[in-house]
Parts: sequence; structure tokens; C-alpha cells
Amino acid sequence: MPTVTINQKSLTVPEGTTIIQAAEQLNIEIPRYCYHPGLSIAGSCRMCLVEIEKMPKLQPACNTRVTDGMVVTTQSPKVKEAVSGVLEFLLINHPLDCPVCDQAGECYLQEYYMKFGLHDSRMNENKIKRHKAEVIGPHVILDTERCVLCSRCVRFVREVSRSHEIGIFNRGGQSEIRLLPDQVLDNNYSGNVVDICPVGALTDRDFRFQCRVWYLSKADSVCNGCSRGCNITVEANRQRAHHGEGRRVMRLKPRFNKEVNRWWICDIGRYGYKFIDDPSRLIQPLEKQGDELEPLDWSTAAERAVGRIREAKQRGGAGSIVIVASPQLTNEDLFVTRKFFGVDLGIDQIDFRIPDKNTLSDDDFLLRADRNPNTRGAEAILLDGGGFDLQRIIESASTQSFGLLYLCEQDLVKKLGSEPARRFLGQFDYVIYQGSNENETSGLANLVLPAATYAEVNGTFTNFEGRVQRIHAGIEPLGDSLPAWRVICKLAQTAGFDYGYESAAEVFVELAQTVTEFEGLSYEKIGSEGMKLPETQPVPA
Amino acid sequence: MTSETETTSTEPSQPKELTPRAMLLNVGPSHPAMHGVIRIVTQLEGETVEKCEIEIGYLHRGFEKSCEQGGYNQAVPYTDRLNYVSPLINNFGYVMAVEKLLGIQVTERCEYIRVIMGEISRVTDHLTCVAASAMELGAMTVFLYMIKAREFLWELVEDVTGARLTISYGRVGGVSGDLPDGFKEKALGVFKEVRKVLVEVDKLLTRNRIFVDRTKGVGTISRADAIGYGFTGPVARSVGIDYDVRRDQPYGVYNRLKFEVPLGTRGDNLDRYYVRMQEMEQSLRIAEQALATLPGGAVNVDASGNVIEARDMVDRAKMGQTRGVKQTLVQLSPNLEGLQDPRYKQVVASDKRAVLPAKSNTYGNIEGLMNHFMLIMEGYGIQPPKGEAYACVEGANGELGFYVVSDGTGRPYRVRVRPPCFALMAGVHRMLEGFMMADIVPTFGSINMIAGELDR
Amino acid sequence: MNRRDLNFAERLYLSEVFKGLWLTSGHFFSNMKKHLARQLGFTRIEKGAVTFQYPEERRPFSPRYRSRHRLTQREDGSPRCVACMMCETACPARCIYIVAGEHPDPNIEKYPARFDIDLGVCVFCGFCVEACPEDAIRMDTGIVEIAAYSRKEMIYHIEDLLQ
Amino acid sequence: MIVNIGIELAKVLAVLIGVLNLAAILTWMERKQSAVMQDRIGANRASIFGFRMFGLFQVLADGLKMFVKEDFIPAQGHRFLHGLAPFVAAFFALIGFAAIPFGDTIHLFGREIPLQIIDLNVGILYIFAAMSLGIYGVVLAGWASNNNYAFLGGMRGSSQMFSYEVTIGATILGVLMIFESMSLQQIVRAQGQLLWGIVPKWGVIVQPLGCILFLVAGIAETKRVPFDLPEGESEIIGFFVEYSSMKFGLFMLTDFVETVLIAALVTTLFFGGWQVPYLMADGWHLPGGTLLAWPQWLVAITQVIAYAIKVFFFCWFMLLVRWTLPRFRYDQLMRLGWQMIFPLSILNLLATAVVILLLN
Amino acid sequence: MPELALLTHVQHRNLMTVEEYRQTGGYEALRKVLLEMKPDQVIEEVKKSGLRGRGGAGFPTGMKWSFIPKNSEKPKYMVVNSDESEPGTCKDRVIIEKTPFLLLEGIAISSYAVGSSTCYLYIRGEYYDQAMILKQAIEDAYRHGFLGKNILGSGYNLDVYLHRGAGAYICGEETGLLESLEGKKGWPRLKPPFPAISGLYGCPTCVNNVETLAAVVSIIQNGGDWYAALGTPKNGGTRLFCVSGHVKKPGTYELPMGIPLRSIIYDYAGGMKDDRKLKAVIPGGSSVPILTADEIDVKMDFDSVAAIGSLLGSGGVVVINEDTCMVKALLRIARFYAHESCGQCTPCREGTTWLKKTLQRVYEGDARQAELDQVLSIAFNMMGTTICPLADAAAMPVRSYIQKFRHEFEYHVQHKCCDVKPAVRI
Repeated sequence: MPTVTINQKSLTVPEGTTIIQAAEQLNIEIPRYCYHPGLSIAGSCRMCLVEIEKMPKLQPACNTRVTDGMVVTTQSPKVKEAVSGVLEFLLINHPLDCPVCDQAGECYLQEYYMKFGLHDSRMNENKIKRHKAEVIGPHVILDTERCVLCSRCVRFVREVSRSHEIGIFNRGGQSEIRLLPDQVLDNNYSGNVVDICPVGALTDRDFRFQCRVWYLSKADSVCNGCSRGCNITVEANRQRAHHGEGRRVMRLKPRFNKEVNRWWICDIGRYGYKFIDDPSRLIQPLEKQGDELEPLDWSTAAERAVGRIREAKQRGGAGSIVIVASPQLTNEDLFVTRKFFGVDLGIDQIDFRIPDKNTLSDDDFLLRADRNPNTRGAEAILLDGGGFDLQRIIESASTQSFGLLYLCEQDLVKKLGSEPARRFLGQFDYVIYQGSNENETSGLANLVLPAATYAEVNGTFTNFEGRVQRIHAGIEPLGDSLPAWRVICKLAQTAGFDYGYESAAEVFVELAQTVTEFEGLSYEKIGSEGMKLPETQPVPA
Repeated sequence: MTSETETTSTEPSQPKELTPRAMLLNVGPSHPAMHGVIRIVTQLEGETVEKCEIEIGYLHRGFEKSCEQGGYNQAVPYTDRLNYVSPLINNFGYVMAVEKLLGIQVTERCEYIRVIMGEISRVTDHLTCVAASAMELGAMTVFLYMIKAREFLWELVEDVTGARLTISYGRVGGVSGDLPDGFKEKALGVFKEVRKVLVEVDKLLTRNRIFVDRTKGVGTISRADAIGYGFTGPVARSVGIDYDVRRDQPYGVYNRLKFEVPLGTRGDNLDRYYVRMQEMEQSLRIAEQALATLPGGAVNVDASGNVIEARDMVDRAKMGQTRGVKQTLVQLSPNLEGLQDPRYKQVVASDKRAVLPAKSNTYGNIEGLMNHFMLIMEGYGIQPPKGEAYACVEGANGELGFYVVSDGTGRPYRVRVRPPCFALMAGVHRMLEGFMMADIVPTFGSINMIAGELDR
Repeated sequence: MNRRDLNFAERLYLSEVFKGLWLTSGHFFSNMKKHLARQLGFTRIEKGAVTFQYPEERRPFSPRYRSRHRLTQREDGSPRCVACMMCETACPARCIYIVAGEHPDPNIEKYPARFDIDLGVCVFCGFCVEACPEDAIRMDTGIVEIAAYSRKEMIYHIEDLLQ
Repeated sequence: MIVNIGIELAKVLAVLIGVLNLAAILTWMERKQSAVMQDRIGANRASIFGFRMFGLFQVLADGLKMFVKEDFIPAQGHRFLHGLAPFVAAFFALIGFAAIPFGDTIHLFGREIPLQIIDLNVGILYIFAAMSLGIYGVVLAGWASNNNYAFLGGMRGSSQMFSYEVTIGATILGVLMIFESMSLQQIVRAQGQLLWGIVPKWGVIVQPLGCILFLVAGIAETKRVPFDLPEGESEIIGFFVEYSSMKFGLFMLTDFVETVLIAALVTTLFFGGWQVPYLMADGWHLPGGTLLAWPQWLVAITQVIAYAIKVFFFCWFMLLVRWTLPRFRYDQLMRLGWQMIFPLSILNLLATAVVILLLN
Repeated sequence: MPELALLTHVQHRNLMTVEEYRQTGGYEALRKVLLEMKPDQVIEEVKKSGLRGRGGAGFPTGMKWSFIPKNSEKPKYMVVNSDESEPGTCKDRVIIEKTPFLLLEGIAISSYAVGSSTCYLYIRGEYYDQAMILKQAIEDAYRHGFLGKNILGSGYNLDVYLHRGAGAYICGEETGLLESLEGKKGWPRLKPPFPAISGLYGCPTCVNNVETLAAVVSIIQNGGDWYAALGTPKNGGTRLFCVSGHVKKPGTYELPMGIPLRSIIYDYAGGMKDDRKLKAVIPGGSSVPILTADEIDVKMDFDSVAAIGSLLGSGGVVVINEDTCMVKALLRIARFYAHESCGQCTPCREGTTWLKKTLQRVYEGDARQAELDQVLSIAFNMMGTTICPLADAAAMPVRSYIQKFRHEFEYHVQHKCCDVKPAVRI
């Protein structure tokens, strides 16, 4: 375990640690372009030069391993001069693109210029003109003029996605990033090259010109795209409503989590946020009147729903009511669902498993075939001893008649196909649909209750490994929609059960006390990295 | 406007004993002398004010809170509207506090410009105040003569800042532009005109018994009270409190300039009039000295003599045709005229972390452009180190202090202003009670309350 | 500071009153003379008033005067603005609304699909001009008459600003 | 008889129109004169078919505006008195002119027509009475408005006018003693005499102190700067604070009518009225005995014009004062009135008496 | 005539076949090594000889060999750097053209010494004829059993593969060469790890220059001490000096280390062409700082040349006479490096181009005086900040030319013409 001293601060680190890693632990910023912890070391940008005692030349911090007794400084005049010199070199052919560049505001050239550069321009030559705004894939646009040739993207496609679409062509001052012949940057992880690009060379077509990054507010969340539960940051524009066609969520960015997704996220998850601000969002309760769905207020809607549930229960007993929850819901939502329907109303026909006719599969990296973020959580909470099997009912195509179906966030038409879905729904006298967006299934319901999306709520998801991870609301629920647990609470209150929850955190406290698998968990323990459920087996894909 | 506290009884049958009752007169906020921004509730015994209560808060913009909503420079327009009669001084006071926080030293020429413009502002402020006091005594002509002089000064201000009132001239690390060509000559000419008006006003008022009767011994306050209430500026000096921030906590280059601090003795309206009249003369004197010793003319830039339009420079640089751009002078939009290369460096501190780069750099090279962006984008901008700073200047009405707290981000964590008028308003009832109803307005006028400063 | 008490003559009001009247009537007659002379066609004699007869006679603005904004144009008449949002960001009044669009020319890339200034909110601080890295917005039109019958009309769109 | 009535009506109309017009023009003059004094231009916007007439139409515009504005009466005010007050003020200001001669008696178509509505032999008392009654307009307005400011204004106005009437009375006494008549026409005629054959025996010559005191008290009577305490527009706004539309207009008009009245009185009592020095009914009697014969009608016209010019000058002078000086305070005004002007006027009276005694 | 180590037998004829070579005593050294010596002994002998790498850096060869791990499980490689691209240098060419088997013998000895049984011979792409000669020679050597399995019955196997480069200066840098050899772009690798630990295909690799390997033969033949005695202390042996430029007899001369530069120019190269005045000398290829005419008394060994601020480099002595415009000369060099920079490291990629552009303007007289200092500063910023020394190679001449001939540069800037040939308008 060598001990290194950086800028007079000492630290003992494991063997093989590089100076840049050690400095990170000491909160000393060493500028870098080519270095990325998830990629191999290129050492070519030369920004991370540091001075090491007894070494005549400056050494790149990214490639120099710490040895015992090493004394490093990042603040000597020599280092400062070298770093600012390198920055100057990087800038001589950099176009004056900040005004049109989406990266402005999160560009390492800008940041390092303020921190390590601050030199006056001495460039008095013409800049080299290169290709601008080339579409190189469905999600990525390339501007070779802005490129600093850090080769992060090249190493990404070589080492992480292993798809080898891009490379560096030409030599010297003419070097540039290009697509390899007959290649398109269209792998499912292509969006990551935008994240790792330290400058504006690779930008996101989806985010292009939608909003300036400095307007964005950030909230830590978890991707709801599959059961991997990649950690993400929901970036929303909450102060300049005229940007991005009025959308609030502007983009999702992966968030580092060593145990789950490291730095990466797949494109399906990355671009799967559009439904949040889609016009199809349900923003108020709706009730079917004739063929049309008519809006009504929450208290009426809750009364209507509770009335129907009571009626169905009176008429056909608890057995005539089926509750279909959704693995899209948070643990808190599911818990309140179970509490209200299962415990307080005594309905034991609660399930969330809907067979999906669409065949989906894993890829070999992050994406999981199960495209729900909380299947594991739903199993832990809802299937806790329950023996009801919805799939059997659906697949048996029985003509058994039921009283009421409470359907959460499940587009049956899409999953089952139109015919089976209609037949299944037809078995019920009354269908209540609770969900965030309008779809064909909601169109078939008698009562529609608007729920908030995951970007609008606090809560937790449990990924396929049983890792419970927190999500934070990045924006307010749209219109009158409410987080699912609040919807249920509202129904419960109308039905005479006042749970008194003020926040998702309170729900979770009770969840942790009630559901055995969650025992001992709390938001504090989960933290930002998540926490695994004890001794659980991963769900087979 | 009418208000009587006691409701008259509706039962006529009971013969009531006649009791003298005080008249309650509600002066303002919709009273012409109260500008709609302040209210004085007076209790009158005949015409004599027995008691009065000052109510502020009719002009509320949330200045201090507003300052926390944007970058450090974005608070400058808010400071314009504190004492809107001498906005330049407010600008400078605020940016000085931020500069203190940042630990940057502005250029000497900039200091001189600040002194000159500050003193011009002070003259406009005093002109307004004396003029308004005179008008409140019915001498409308005096008012217009002085407003005419103020107009000349505002023309100077407009020439320099691009606006008359909402000048937004101060910048952290400097000013938004150098003095225009020919400013000195024009200013000296204007000062001559102003002096002429001051002489006229002096003739019309100073020895006129009606004026003296109306002001002498009126609106007095004791020295102890003035100190106790935290009075500063001309009001404090009229009582004989010998305190002037310019002399006692010198900032800028005031310690290099000669001026006197006029003092009164009795603290009445007449003394305030005297103090203001003499301060105007002193201010003109300071401005003249500063103009005479203003350092630095145009600097020799390493330019080939080419002058190109800003748009051409932008286009060329954008297309990578940067060869030779560095040696070229850029012709700027008139609004930015004062930032042309030869002048730029003289009016702003050489600190890239606080001062926007010269326009030719923004237009012509990537370093400047990035610097420019980093100073404007939200979340970046001027980021003083964590800490706090208080800087004060001698505002037209007294010590104008800004206390700025930084949490290290691009926005002030807290901006607290210590406006002179706020303290004055605390003690003004002492200057009204015991005098006559007719004295309320002139006394109030002689204090020169500016409601923009009372905002909190 | 010398604060001399009034002497007897001054205490009698009259002398000072007449001095004052002399001064003001002096203004009256000299101005009257100038007015008359100008009315009679001697236009080179200076004006008898310091005021301006707006709107026929306009006060000359100094070059730096910040008046209504305009967007500068390229040679083809399109705005030079590239929708970088610097002005929108720098604006302390938040009165600028820009929506960016994709320009077909990759050397321009970005253009303002929408550029609105709510002049009813604008404080004319000039920060937008200072913030513009493209020399695309200027406040040198000399237009100061920006009145309208509704708040909506106070919002100037890109077509208005380009003129 | 009818002809006499016609002539009287014509004179009344002439005076009324003249006075009202002069008052109206004074509103314009006040604007323009103050503007010129203050390096401004003054009102010049009102136009008819593009003719601006240096802003003279502003008077019409004002009048029109006054007429069409809402007439507002405060909810707690006394409706009747509130309405009455401006008329009282205006009426008593106007009737004063009945006794003021604006020219010599002229002979027309064989009739003797005195250029005066009525030549009362106690004319001066009549005017005095009218002016005293005018106070009620102010007091009523102040009281009926149910507004503390108006009330203060009314109180100030009444006490101020009472106080200064005393001085006016005392100074006029001096004039009466010298000219030995209470008929204004007689007083004017008497001022046609020459002292020592050269100096016109105008009131100002024989009563210089009285003249100044009368002028001061007269300005005070008109409630204009520096004696505009009842209005005091920057402090109490005035007794008419609750008035709007033409009722306010009447107060405004009264102000100017009173200005004209005082100017006319000063002219009449101290500046020879319609007299032009050395111009007699038959022509110019220059010092040294030369006679420059003029037709009688020309003399009459000249005298009327001279009278008009004199009145006009004092109007101008009062405006000049109004725009130059600051305002007194209530107590200072009282002190000035009772402790300076009034004793001086008594002194003046005594001195005059002594001189008359000695000379006789 | 001093004693030679390399070109002893090829003064008058080339040894193009094994037979010819063996007639002059060729392959005796290899026999000696394979049959009599242990690899360690070979390394010891080479260390004793004071042989320093002839590629340019002058690293002691014996030491370099000893870095190759003895007990590595991975195969070890010997790589011959014949990518002779330094302007002014043509020594490897001479060896290959005149006595290719000397090289092959040296390869075999060194491979044996470092324990490698595979050798890659990386030859510059432009050396087509030379590559053909080598190809022929390698085939010949295989035929005669000097390569291949069980060489000379010693049980030692060695395969030599000839690999032609594609024309990049940077592939003369050892790690760039390895990358190129692996089929990638010739981008120098980050060090550490050094090739001795992880070189070609991640295996221990020894990269040596042609001249170095050729010299090994005579060291084995005559002993390390003999070789060391040829030169000066710490700078053993002889060296091929490639004299070019304005001399009467340009050519490659094998001369002992430490010989005065003056002697090379005037005694061996025949003095100045047309007897013009000497202005400057580049002592070791275009990438080293230039020497003025006053400095030519320097002894030509690594340490002496370094002591006066230049480098011995690859031994390419370029002689420049008074008619040469130094601005143009520098511009020529700057262009070369801008063209040859691989583009990996920022300072080199951007700096070389920037230098080229600015020097072009200086040459054209379209620059300001201050820009000369700017050029120096740019060059300074480039030095020591990159993976490979190409940036230094580009920056060093710039600094030395401007420092030593500043007046010429200033003349260009001020007069827009050259002071050497003022008549020539630029």
C-alpha cells in the first residue's frame, strides 16, 4: 500500500493506483480529456501532467502509478504552464462554436480554460476547417472541428460496446474522428459517446438545440426501461418553458454506479423518457360516458371508484375483484396497493404478471429482457405468499365473469394483443385504469385515474438483482396526476382508511417494517448507490 | 385622505361635554410630496404636529432577494433602482463589495471614472433634493432651474453610460465602458453651467427671508439623536457630525483629491440646504480634479490599423479565418463603444474570472469566446471564493454599504444593503414632531428620502 | 460653513424679493427676446428654452444610448443570431425568449426559430448586447416610443426586431 | 330708459367679458410666462385645425375639459354647501368690478356715458364688502368637503383673508384721506392732477408705503404665492382638494379674477386708473403749458387702453412674484400681517394725516 | 585512416552473398557466440564495449538487453529498427546496401543474447531496393543455415521477418514501430510499460537500430575492450557519420566517436563546397539543435555534443554554408515535422502545425517581431510534454535556429525579404 503525497496531502492507496485516481480521492482536480475511468488509458491529451519529485520531466497523472513516498504537485508553475500550454494547443484549431454548440455549459474546454488556462489568445493563423455537423448515427452527430482527439469515443466503441464503428483517421494536424467505411454508429450504447465526449464534438441529436444545459435541473433517479435499474439523472428544464417545445424532461444522463451500470446506459433507456411530457399524458380523472371519456374531479372520481369497488364486493364478494398492479410502479406504490386492496379490502386476487406477446431479449451488456424496473420489488411485495395467478386466467380464455378490474399502468392491448385484451376486459363489469398515459387499454376502461410518471415521484425501484434504489422527483406531477401511492391513498381515504402518509419516505418505513424482504432497509441506508435485498435470487430473465 | 379615529356617536340625545380632540392627518401614500411610496400619520394640534409615525414599505421590489436570483453582475440593474437619482454611486458601491470579495483591484483609470461619475451623480442628487425642497416651499422656478442643470449632467451620464437613469454602468471589475471622446471638455462646460445655476439658486433662496424663515430652526434633530439613529450623509453633517465615507474610509482615489466636508451646526432644514449646496460645489471640484488628473489616454494596441466591423470579425473567425484578426481593431455596436480595444484594458481589471473579455476577443478567438460564455452561463459566471465583504461608499444621502456573502457559486448567497435613507427614516419623526404641518413636506424634502432604498 | 444671519435690509423682505424678481424677470426678458427673434426668423439665435418640442423636435441621443433592440442581419436578410441563448441568460429581467432551430448550412448550424423580446418587461440594461458573441443584437435603433395598448403588443417578435 | 338699460347692460357685458377673458388669458399667461421665466416653452399643443396660436387654445381646451369632467362630491360632504362654495367665491369676486372705472366719462350721441358700470360714491366700500364675502366661498369649500386637508385650507384661507383685509382697509384709508372721496371714479380723476406741475398726483407718489402694503395685502388676498397657504399644493393641496370639473374651474377662475381685481384696484388707487399723465380730455397738456389737441374719442380710447395696460402689467407682476418666491408658513404669514404690515399701514395712516394737517 | 568496426571490409566492394561475407571472416562471431558463449556473457561483452544505441537516443545497448526478463513465459522478440527517416541520415542504408549479412549476423547474436527466437526487421517503406537486398540476404542466410532452426548446430532457432513500413517518420520511434508492426496506426505507446517488459504483442521486446546490431559483430569478434578503445570513455566504438550539405565530398563515413566535427567536415568531407564560408552545422539529424560555425570544434560523442546544447542524434551531419537562408531552412524542417507528427499528443499535433504556419509567415515577412518570441514560447511548451520525443524533435531546432540566427528572422519580419539573398523578394 504505497503512500503518496499530492499537493502536501498524503494518502495511502492500493498498489497500482494512478496519480489521477489518488488525486480524485483527495479532491484535487487534475484536468483530463482522454482519461476516463471506464476506458483504457490513452495518455494522449497531455492535460494531466503533474510534477513528481525527482523526475525531471512532467508525467501524465493518468498513466503514472503511485509508488511509495511519491511526492506529486499539481500546482507548481511548471505544471501550470504546461497545462495551460496544452490547453492553448487544443484551442488553436477549435472553432468559435460555443454559441451553436450544445456542449457549452458542460464543456471541459470551457471549464478548464477558466480553471487552468486563462491565457490570452496568441493564435494568429487560420484555423483548419473540417467536417461539421455530420450525422453519424441515429442518435449522434459529429463535429470534427470541435474534436480534441481524446479518443474516448474510439476506445468506447472498441472496449465497451465492442462495435468498432469509429476510428481516428489521418495523421498529425489532419487527424480526425470518422466512421469506419460502411459503418453507422447505431449500436444500442451509442448515446454514451456523447456523455464521454469532453467537448462538443459528439452531440446528441435528440437533445440538439432543445435547451441550454445551464437551464437544466438535475434529479437522481433510476431508469425505468428495464430491470437492470441503471442509475440516471433526470435533467429537466423548469425555468424556461419555451425551450424544447415545452417539454420538461430534456434528457436522461447515466449516473455512475459501480455495481449496476458503471458509467453507461443503453439508448433504449436513454431515449425512453418521451412519454413523460407526451400529449397523451392523463392529467385528470376521466369517466366513460357513452363512448367518450369525460373529465371529473378527484373527489368524485375517488368516490366513483370506491363506490364501484364496494358494489362489486357486495355483489360478488372479494373474489369478483381483480387487481392488476404493475412492475412499473415503485415499491411504495405497490405496498400501498397491497395494503389497501389486499389487507384493508381483503381482495387477494392481486397480480402484476401479464404475459407479453412481444418477444424481447437481453443484450450482452446492460439491457434486460424484462423491460420493467421493479419486477423484483413487485414479487417481493405482492407475491408474498399470494397464490393468485393472473396469467392462468388470461391464457385459459375462460368465460368466467368478474365484477371489477383495477388495472395499474398496464397496456393490455399492447401486451396481449387487441383481441385477447378485449376479451379479458370484457369479463369485467367495470374497469378502472390507473396510469400515466392514455393508451388503447385506458380507452377501454370505465374510469381512468391519472398517475404520475417515475420522473415525478419519489420512491424506490428494486432491480433484477434485488438492489433497491431510490428515485427522486425531478419535476412536479403533470396536471392533476398524482403519484400512484397517493392515488391509492385517496381511494383508501374515501373508503374510510386514512393512512396518513405525507411522503413516500413514510410509506417506505412501513414497507420495511411489513414486508420481510425489505426488513431493515431505509432511505438512508439505500443512499445513492442502492442496497441489495438480503439473500435473494435474481429473477430469471 | 381623511381619517378620524373616533367614530361619532349616532345618539344625539345625550348632551356631550365638548372635549378637544386632535386631528389625525394621514399624509400619504397618495400625497404629492410622498410620491406614493411612504406614509406619515400625523396627529395635529391645530397646525402643529404633535406626533407622527412613518410607515415605509409602499415601494417593495425585494431588492436583496432579487439579487440572489442571478449572477453577480445581474444585480447591477437592481442597484440602479436603489437611489434612482444617483444610480451610479449605488452601482459602484455594489461592485466594490463584490470586488472586495474577489480580491481584485480595478484599474486606476477606472477608479477615476468612478469618482467622476459618482460625483456627477451626487450633484444630480443634491440638485434634485434642493430643487424639490424649494418646490415644496412653492418656489417652482428654482426647481426648474436646478432640474435644467441636472438635465445637463444627465446628458453627460447618458454619453457615458447609455442611459440617463437606469444606467447599469458598474461592472464587477470595472465599468461597462470608457469615457467617450471629448467627455472632459463637455463635462467642464456643463460644470460651468451648473455653477451658474447654483449661483442663481443661491440668489433666489439663500438670503430670502421667506425661505430662511421657512427653513431656519425647522426640522431640527439633536446630535445625539442623529448618531443614535445612525444618520449619515448631509443630514448628519448638518448636525455637525463630521463623517464622510469618502474622507474617513477612503475608497477609489478620493484620498488623492482635495475636498472639504461642509458641516452644519443646528441640524435644521437651512443647514441641510447649506450642506447640500456646498457639497455640490465640492463634488464639482472633485470631478474637475479627477478629470484633470485622469490617467491614461488611448493605449497603443498592436494593431495593423485595420478596422473591421464586428460582424465581419465574427464571420471570419467563425470560418476559421483568424489569421490577422488579432491585429485588427473591431468596430463595435455604439452601445459597446466604450469597450473598444484601446480603451478596454484601462477600464476593467485584468481578471478573466470576473470581467468579460474585450469584444474583439469574444468575436475573434476561442479563448475569449469561452471566457465570455463562462462568465455569462448560469452556474458559472463570477464565482468569488466563499466569504463575505462589506464595502461602503458615500452615497448622496449618506453611507451606502453593501454586504455581500458568497457561497462560492455564481450567485450571491446574500446581498444586504445599508441604504442611508433607511436609517434616516427611522429618525425622521423626531424632525417632524413639534413643528408645523406645513413643515412636514419641506423637512421631508430636505432629507431626500428615496423609497428605492427603503425596499426590504 | 458660514451661516450668516440675515441683516436688517434682508429682514425687510423687500430687497431680496426684488433681487429675486430681477433675476427671474431677467430670464423672462432674455428668453422672450430669443423667442421673438426666432419667431421672426432669426433661426441662428439660440433657443429660448432648454426643452425640446417632442415629437417634432427630438433630443439627439448620445451614440451609446440604449434604445429599442434590433437584430442585425446577414447579407441575405436572415438574422445573424445563432440562438446561443447568451442574451436570454444574461437578461436580468428574463424578457428574451429564444427557440433554436436547425439551420441547413452546417457553418451556421443554429438559428432562432423564435426570438421574442417582451419590451414590457425589459429594463434596458444592455446586458444582452454585451452578452452577444455574434454582434447580433444591438440597441442602437434610436427608437424609444415603445407603447402599446396591450401587454401582448409589447412583445416584439423576430420580424419586428429585424426591421 | 331702454336705451339706458341697454347701455348699462352693454357695460356690464363688456366688463364681464373683459374680466373673464382676462382671467382666462391669465391662465395661459401663467403657463407661458412661467415657462419663459424657467427656460421652457409652455403650453402650445392645443390646436384648432392645426393652428396653435402659441397655446392660446389651451384655455379653451381647459374649459372644455372642465365642463366634461365628472363632478365629484365626497360621500360625507355637504352636498349643498359643497356646490354653493365655488359660486359664492366666483360671484363675489366678479361683482367687485362693478365699481371700478375703466375710463373717463365719454360723450356719445349726446349722452354722457361713464365708463364704469356704476359710479357708487362708496364704491370702495362696495368692493371691500364683496371681497369680504368671497371668504365664505373658501370657508364653505373647506368645510363642506369633509376632508382634513380641505378643512385646513379653509381655515388658513379665512384667517389669512380676514387678517389682510384689515391692512387693505388701513392702506386705502390713506388714499381716501388724500383724494377725499370714496368714489373710485373720483379718486381716479383726482389722480389726474399734477404735483408741482410736473409729477402726476398718483397714489403711488403720495402714498408709496401704502401702495406697497396694499400690493402685498392684495396678493395675500388673492391666495397666490407667496401667500398660497390655503392651497399649499405641495403640503395640503388646498381647500378645493375635493373639487373637480367646473366647480374646481370656478375656484381656479376666482383666483385669476381676484388677481385681475387686485391689479385693477392697484391701478385705480395708486397708479392713476385710466389716467395717462398729461393727457386731459382735450389733449396733451405737456409740462410747460403746451397743448397738443386730441379729439375726445381718441383720448377716451387711449385712456381705456392705458388702463388695460396698467392692469395687465400688474397681472404680469403678480405672476412674476408668484413664480419667484417661496411660500410663507401660516404663523409667519400671520406675523407678517399683524406685526409688520398692519402696524406699518397704521403708521402710514398717521403719517398721512399729519402731512395733510401740516399742508392744510 | 582510423580503425573501423563496421565498414572494414566494404571500403571497396559490397558483400552481397553469404560466401562473400564469410570470406571476410563473416559469421565467425556468431559461431563464437552460439557455440562458446552464454547469452549473459554476450550482454556483458556488449556492456564492456560501451556501445550506445545508434538510433539517436544513445542508450547503452548492453543495459537495454539486460532489461529483457530472463524467465518470461511469453515469447521474446527482437525488433530491428531500420526505419531510417531522420533527414540527413543514411547510415543504415549503407550497411544494408554494402554488407547486409553483417546486420543479419548482428541480429542473430543479439537475439541469442536476449533469448529471442523471432526477429522482425522493420525497414522504412521508401527503402525498396534495400528491402529487396535484405530479402535476398535473409533467404540466403536461411539457405546457409545462419537463420532458421538449429543455427550452426547450436540448437538455437531464429526466424527473421522483414517488414516494410508505409512511410511514416514516427514509426522510427520504437513503440510507434511496434504499433505499426502489429498492424495499427504508428502511434507511439505510453511508457511505462517499456517494450522490454511489454512490447510487441504485449511480449518483452528488444528494439535496436541497424547500426547498433551491426556493431555487435565486431564487438564479439574483437572484444568489448577493443571496441571501447576505438572511441572515448562512455562512448565506445565508431560511428557512421552521414555528411551532407555544402561539402565537397558528402557521404557516410565511419569514424571513431569523439572525433572533432571540424575534422569530419574539413578532413574527411573535403571541406566546404566552392570554398564558401561555413555558417552552421546540424550535428545529428534534422531534429537536433543546430551548431554555429564557431562550435565545430566539438568532439562528436554523445556527451560532448550534449554539453554544448545539441545532440549527436543519428549522426546525420548537415553542413550549411553562408548562402543558406536559415529561416527557410527552419521552415523546411518545421514543415517536415508538421507533416510527420502522428497526431496523438496534443502539443505535438497542434504545436507542429502552428509552428509551421507561423514560421511560414515569418519567412514571408508577414509577422510581427513579437511573434518570434511567441514561436520560442510555443516550442518551449511542446518540449517534454508528449509521449514520444517527436515534439521535442520539432521544437529543438526551432529554438536553436531562432536563438542563434535571430537577426535573420528579424530581417525577414522587418523587411519582408531575406538578408542572405536580399534581392530575392519573397
